[in-house]
Amino acid sequence: MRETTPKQDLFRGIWKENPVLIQMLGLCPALAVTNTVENSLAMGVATFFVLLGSSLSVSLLKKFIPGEVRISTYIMIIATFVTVADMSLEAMVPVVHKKLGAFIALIVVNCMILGRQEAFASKRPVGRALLDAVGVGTGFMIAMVMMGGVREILGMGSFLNIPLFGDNYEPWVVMILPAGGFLTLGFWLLGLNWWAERKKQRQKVLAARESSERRAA
Amino acid sequence: MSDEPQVQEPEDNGASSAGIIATLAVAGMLAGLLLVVVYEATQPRILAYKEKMMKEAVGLVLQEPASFTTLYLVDGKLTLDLPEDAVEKDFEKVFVGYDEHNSPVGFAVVHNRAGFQDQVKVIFGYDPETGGMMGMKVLESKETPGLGDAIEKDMDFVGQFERVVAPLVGVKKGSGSGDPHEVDMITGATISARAVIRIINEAFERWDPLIKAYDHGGSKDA
Amino acid sequence: MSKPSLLLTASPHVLGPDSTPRIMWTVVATLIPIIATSVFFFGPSALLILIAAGAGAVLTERLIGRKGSLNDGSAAITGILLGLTLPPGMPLWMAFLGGFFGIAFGKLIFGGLGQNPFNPALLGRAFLQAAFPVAITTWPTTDGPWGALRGDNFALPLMSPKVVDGTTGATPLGLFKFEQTGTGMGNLLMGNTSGSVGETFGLLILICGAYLAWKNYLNWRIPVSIFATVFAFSGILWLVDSSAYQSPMFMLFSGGLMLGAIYMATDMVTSPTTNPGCWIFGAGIGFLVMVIRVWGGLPEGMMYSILFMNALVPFINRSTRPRVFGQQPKARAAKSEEAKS
Amino acid sequence: MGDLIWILISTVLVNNFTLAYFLGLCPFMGVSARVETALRMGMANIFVLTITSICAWLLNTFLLDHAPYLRVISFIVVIASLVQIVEMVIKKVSPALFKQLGIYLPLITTNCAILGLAIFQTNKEYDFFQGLFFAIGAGLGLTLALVLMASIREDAERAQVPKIAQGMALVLIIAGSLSMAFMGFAGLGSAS
Amino acid sequence: MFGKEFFRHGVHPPEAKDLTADVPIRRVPFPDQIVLPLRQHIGAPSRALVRKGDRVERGDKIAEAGGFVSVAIHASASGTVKDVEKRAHPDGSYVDSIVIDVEAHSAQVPRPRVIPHWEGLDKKELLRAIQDGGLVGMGGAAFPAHVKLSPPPDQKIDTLLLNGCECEPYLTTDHRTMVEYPERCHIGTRILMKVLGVKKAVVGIERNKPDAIKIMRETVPDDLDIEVLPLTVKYPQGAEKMLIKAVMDREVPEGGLPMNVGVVVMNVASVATVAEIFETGQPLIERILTVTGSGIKKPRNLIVPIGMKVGDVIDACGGFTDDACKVIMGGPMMGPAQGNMETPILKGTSGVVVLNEEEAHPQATYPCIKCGHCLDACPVFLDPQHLGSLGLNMEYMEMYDKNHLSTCMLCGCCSYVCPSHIPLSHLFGVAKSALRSEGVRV
Repeated sequence: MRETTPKQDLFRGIWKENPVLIQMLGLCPALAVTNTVENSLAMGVATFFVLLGSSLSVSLLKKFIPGEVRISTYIMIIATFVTVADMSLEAMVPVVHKKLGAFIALIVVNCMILGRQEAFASKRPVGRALLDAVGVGTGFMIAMVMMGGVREILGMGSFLNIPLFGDNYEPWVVMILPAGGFLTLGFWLLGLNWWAERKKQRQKVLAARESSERRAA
Repeated sequence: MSDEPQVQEPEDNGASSAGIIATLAVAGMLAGLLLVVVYEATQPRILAYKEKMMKEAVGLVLQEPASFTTLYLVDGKLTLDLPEDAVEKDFEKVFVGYDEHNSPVGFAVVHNRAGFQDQVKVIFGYDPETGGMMGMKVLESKETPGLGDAIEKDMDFVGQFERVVAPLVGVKKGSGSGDPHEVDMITGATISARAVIRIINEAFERWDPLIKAYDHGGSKDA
Repeated sequence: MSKPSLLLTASPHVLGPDSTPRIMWTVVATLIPIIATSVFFFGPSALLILIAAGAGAVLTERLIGRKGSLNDGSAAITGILLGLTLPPGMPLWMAFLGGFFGIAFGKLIFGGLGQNPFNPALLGRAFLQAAFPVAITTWPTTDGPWGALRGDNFALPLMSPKVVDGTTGATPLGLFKFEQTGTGMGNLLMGNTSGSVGETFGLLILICGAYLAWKNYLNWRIPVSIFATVFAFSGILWLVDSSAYQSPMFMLFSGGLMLGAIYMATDMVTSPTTNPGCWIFGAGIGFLVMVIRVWGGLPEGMMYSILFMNALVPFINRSTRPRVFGQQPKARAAKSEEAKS
Repeated sequence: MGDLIWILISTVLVNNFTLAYFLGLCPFMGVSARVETALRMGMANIFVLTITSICAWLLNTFLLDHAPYLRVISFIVVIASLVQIVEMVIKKVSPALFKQLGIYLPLITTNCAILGLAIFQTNKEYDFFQGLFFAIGAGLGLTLALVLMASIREDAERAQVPKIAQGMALVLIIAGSLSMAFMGFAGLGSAS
Repeated sequence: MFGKEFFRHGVHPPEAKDLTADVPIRRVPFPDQIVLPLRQHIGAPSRALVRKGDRVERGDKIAEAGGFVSVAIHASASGTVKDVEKRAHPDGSYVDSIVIDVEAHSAQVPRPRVIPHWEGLDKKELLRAIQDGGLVGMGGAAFPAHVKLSPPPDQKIDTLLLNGCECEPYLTTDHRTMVEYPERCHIGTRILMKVLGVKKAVVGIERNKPDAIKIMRETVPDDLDIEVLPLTVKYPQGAEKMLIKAVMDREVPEGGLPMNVGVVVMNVASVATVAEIFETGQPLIERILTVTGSGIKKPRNLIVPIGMKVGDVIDACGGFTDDACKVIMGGPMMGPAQGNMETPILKGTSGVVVLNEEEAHPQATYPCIKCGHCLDACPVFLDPQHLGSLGLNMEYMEMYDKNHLSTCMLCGCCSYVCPSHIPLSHLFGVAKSALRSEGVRV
């Protein structure tokens, strides 16, 4: 594994290796519960909590976890935190909990979390593991809000339940339906790819110009 | 795209089975402990919330009775008390509401069946003597937002269930003949609206004889 | 000997008379009478919808498609067909959006003409149906002054159309499904019913389809198998209980069945290439449309049936490739191997 | 019986696990490049989902009434280990079948469709047979979605897909289109 | 036992045969130079027996068979060997060829030879004579005739099938052969029936040649069981496998030969040449050739010496018209277009078609719209649409392994019907040659 600086650990997950938009991990919640910004945020927070908690535990306990059963142990740790998150949400914000439904429990099988434990937390000191978890968790949250934002704005004409277009707005119901989830992520990927492609083209043009100037000189 | 964690061969093969089991047991115990603590801490609030919601729903569909109680279906009969050692959730139940004088005002029934997308769960209250509906509330549905979910949000539709008489008949909006059994459908969401009516009719058909057979005398008044 | 400048191309050096643009533009030409009758029934609204949907499709193709790809006529077909499947009173911005979605995400994203798995016009419509379920099921009636608009065509972009009272009706299928009301066969055949811009005049669509089939611009097996399946399916139900189910003729001529069977299902790109595949494809559409109409939640299922079967087309093609000339059936080949040894 | 059939149809078409609930997305995206592998993946899924359903029913009936807070943990642990055991048994009993399904089984264990099935089944309070039909329906639905996706992708492989749409973006748009196409089945069984 | 007189699928291109259908066959004057490529047939190339400066007489053997699947080549005109060198071949490559400078003012009389009467020869001697006579299938494929005529002992042959279909548009070579030399055809048939030991022969002729059908029928010898069978006009009726299907309703197995179903197919021109070899002793040194098309001033049917350059042939027919644009060696469905007027007429060349600008105008191609017309046209039931998309992606092994590329005979039906004008059969040809260069037998 490449050696990384703490700063890289923190920021890498936020954008450059964004779990949803770049690595395509944790798609199930990113598509299922992002029909409003509120739900996306709640899901983001819950996932963040689970990620942080399990990264901390795994990093602390890494010496005691036998290699043969490490995956099962990670899953157990994650499942514990998920259950805690599930019950806490239900007790504190029952309305949101009802909307997220079974998808909170499904954080257990969010490959992103297990992936971080296996790839990072189990091999690094506690501080680094936490930084990484914060970075990835933030990245996940950003992606969730990007999804939720588009879907809520188009699908309901509002952002965080604040109407944007007045009363007469015709909502695009499809955006808050399952199909809208797929399409929105597709739109975002198209957009990001387009942006990356454009950047590449520009660099190419710049490089060409530079080299021609050098030749001219 | 590989979502699966890369399962590498474990590096330390030295760990003994006993060690593994011990570690797992300790971890499991710790996890269990944590869960029990959180469970104990949150459960009261969760149950309280659920009860509150149910109370509100029953209150709504029975037009705010002074009190209400739960009846259980035991051996084909409605009774107030459960047999000993029985678990509450194993029994079907209805709610009966009372006014200030402890005389029953109506029954509330929960029932569900398939709607447009998924199951629709409805609670409704009615007066068994006249068959007159007292109110209806959709407890759970995944009907299409902006269309089928009008069965929850369209107040014109929901409001009708305070006046109509079971069994219900759905008619196109504005084409009713004034019959008390008629319910105006929602334009564009006919299936969902029809599902609500069917739920109520089904539940009515099933529970009405049971409710009529229920003898109030031996319960609350006593 | 004087040697002219010679052309070197691969054999064969004689080519058949058909060409892709010719097929496409012929289809467009056969749509003209259908457009004309729809304007006759629904007035200027029908024309406006067609223009908006067509503009959405054509402009999108022009802006993000390959250079010159407008010439093959496929974008125009998509736009017109989409327009024909929309209710006349729909806001124009929605029709435009449907055209854009159908071309951009139904076609160009797969690489343009010939590469799309789903019929772009129907995908555009499916998007509109999912996005604006109320607006797309608000059907104006055919009566009323000819020149009047059939709804709030000019609603501002992103805004809801105003509901114009008393001018909306229900399609024959909707009437039957939700109100148990029949529709006269005469009106049904002549297209004098509520419905989408171009779906009502079944007889005319049938004639146009017959012409295209004669030109071999559509595979006749597809509509024939759709009709046969629907006829048989609804015929059986009707014989069992003629009060609860409609007659086969009603099922054939109501809703978008004719338009779908002739113009949508037969879209060459999204239908099977093999003839047995076409039979299966058509029968599948017929079966699904009846399932949705009879047991489903929607009064009409033509669009969804076709889209679903579109998704199956690669699979159908794969499994219905003909037995290659001289290829031994497996059992026989094994036997002859045995005989040899 | 009609109830069971409705559960089956509804799970396959109306509330398709992948296209409406976003469960089993990992194989849907990852193992859908070839029809043949997609089909096998689907078969393996049906198999594991059925086991899951039985497991979940047993756990719900005999254990979780007393300790609901152990639900998620016990589901995931028990199901994962059981699949592992079944995998070993298949390997012993029928190497041919193992060759067909084997490599997919461990992949499925951490698949959200499995846990999702157990949880949905619990939330819907299905009894044993309802759960079984639910599981089979979910598996069939997954298989259908997988095979459709795979056959479309196999064709798209040779299409001149624009550069920015290549890869997951295209897969997602196809999935969205499929999801819209499946919307036609909404209300199936509820109108009669 | 007999078929339905047609096969399934196929296409109906415009026949365009009336340009030369009634034009009698004429000889042409000898050209100045003759080019005889050593590879004129399928199989091993012949081995040259002459060297630069050698003098050859017309009919002399100048190259011997290079193996069993190979035949001899004879000088088609008297003269001096200019050289044995690489020369342009109609398929576009450059091939070792014997170039003969034709002796001016020569009488061009073949060297006198002793010809034993064929009835006295046994099967083996007959076959050797045929191989030595340089005979190959003259319908286009140029498969050495003696190979076809010597099936392995376990293959029972019951019928000799004479191919008089000439399904390629424009060409009237076989048509005129049957009309003008019916007896020769029947003598050849008699010899071949003896070689094969069969009692039955069928002549398949498309219905668009009623005069040929009539003459062939009238001239059938009384003692032979030869049936003249009119067939539906359809391209590619003249392809061996299609013809067997149409006439006998037997399907040659994939990768197999006609002999696997008990049939040997010979083109009528080849059969007439068999008669010539045994009657006159003259090997295959000249052939009948249709020179036609809208780009030719005087379309004609000619007897030309093998190895005559295409430019000389065109000059013999009055030359190009002003708008001539494309020269095709063979029929317009399968023949390659020529850019070099030096390429020679081969043993298997059945015609030269010159198209004018209007007919040869290249069509714009469009993306495949999956109309499926190519599947309806393919006479061997391939999926050209799928093969084509594989071909465009250069997935040649996939084409060969799973999609029966080797069954494709490049007849061009798919390209003909394709509304998007995708050069399908060209793609398949490219795939085949790419695979062959990797050593795959397709």
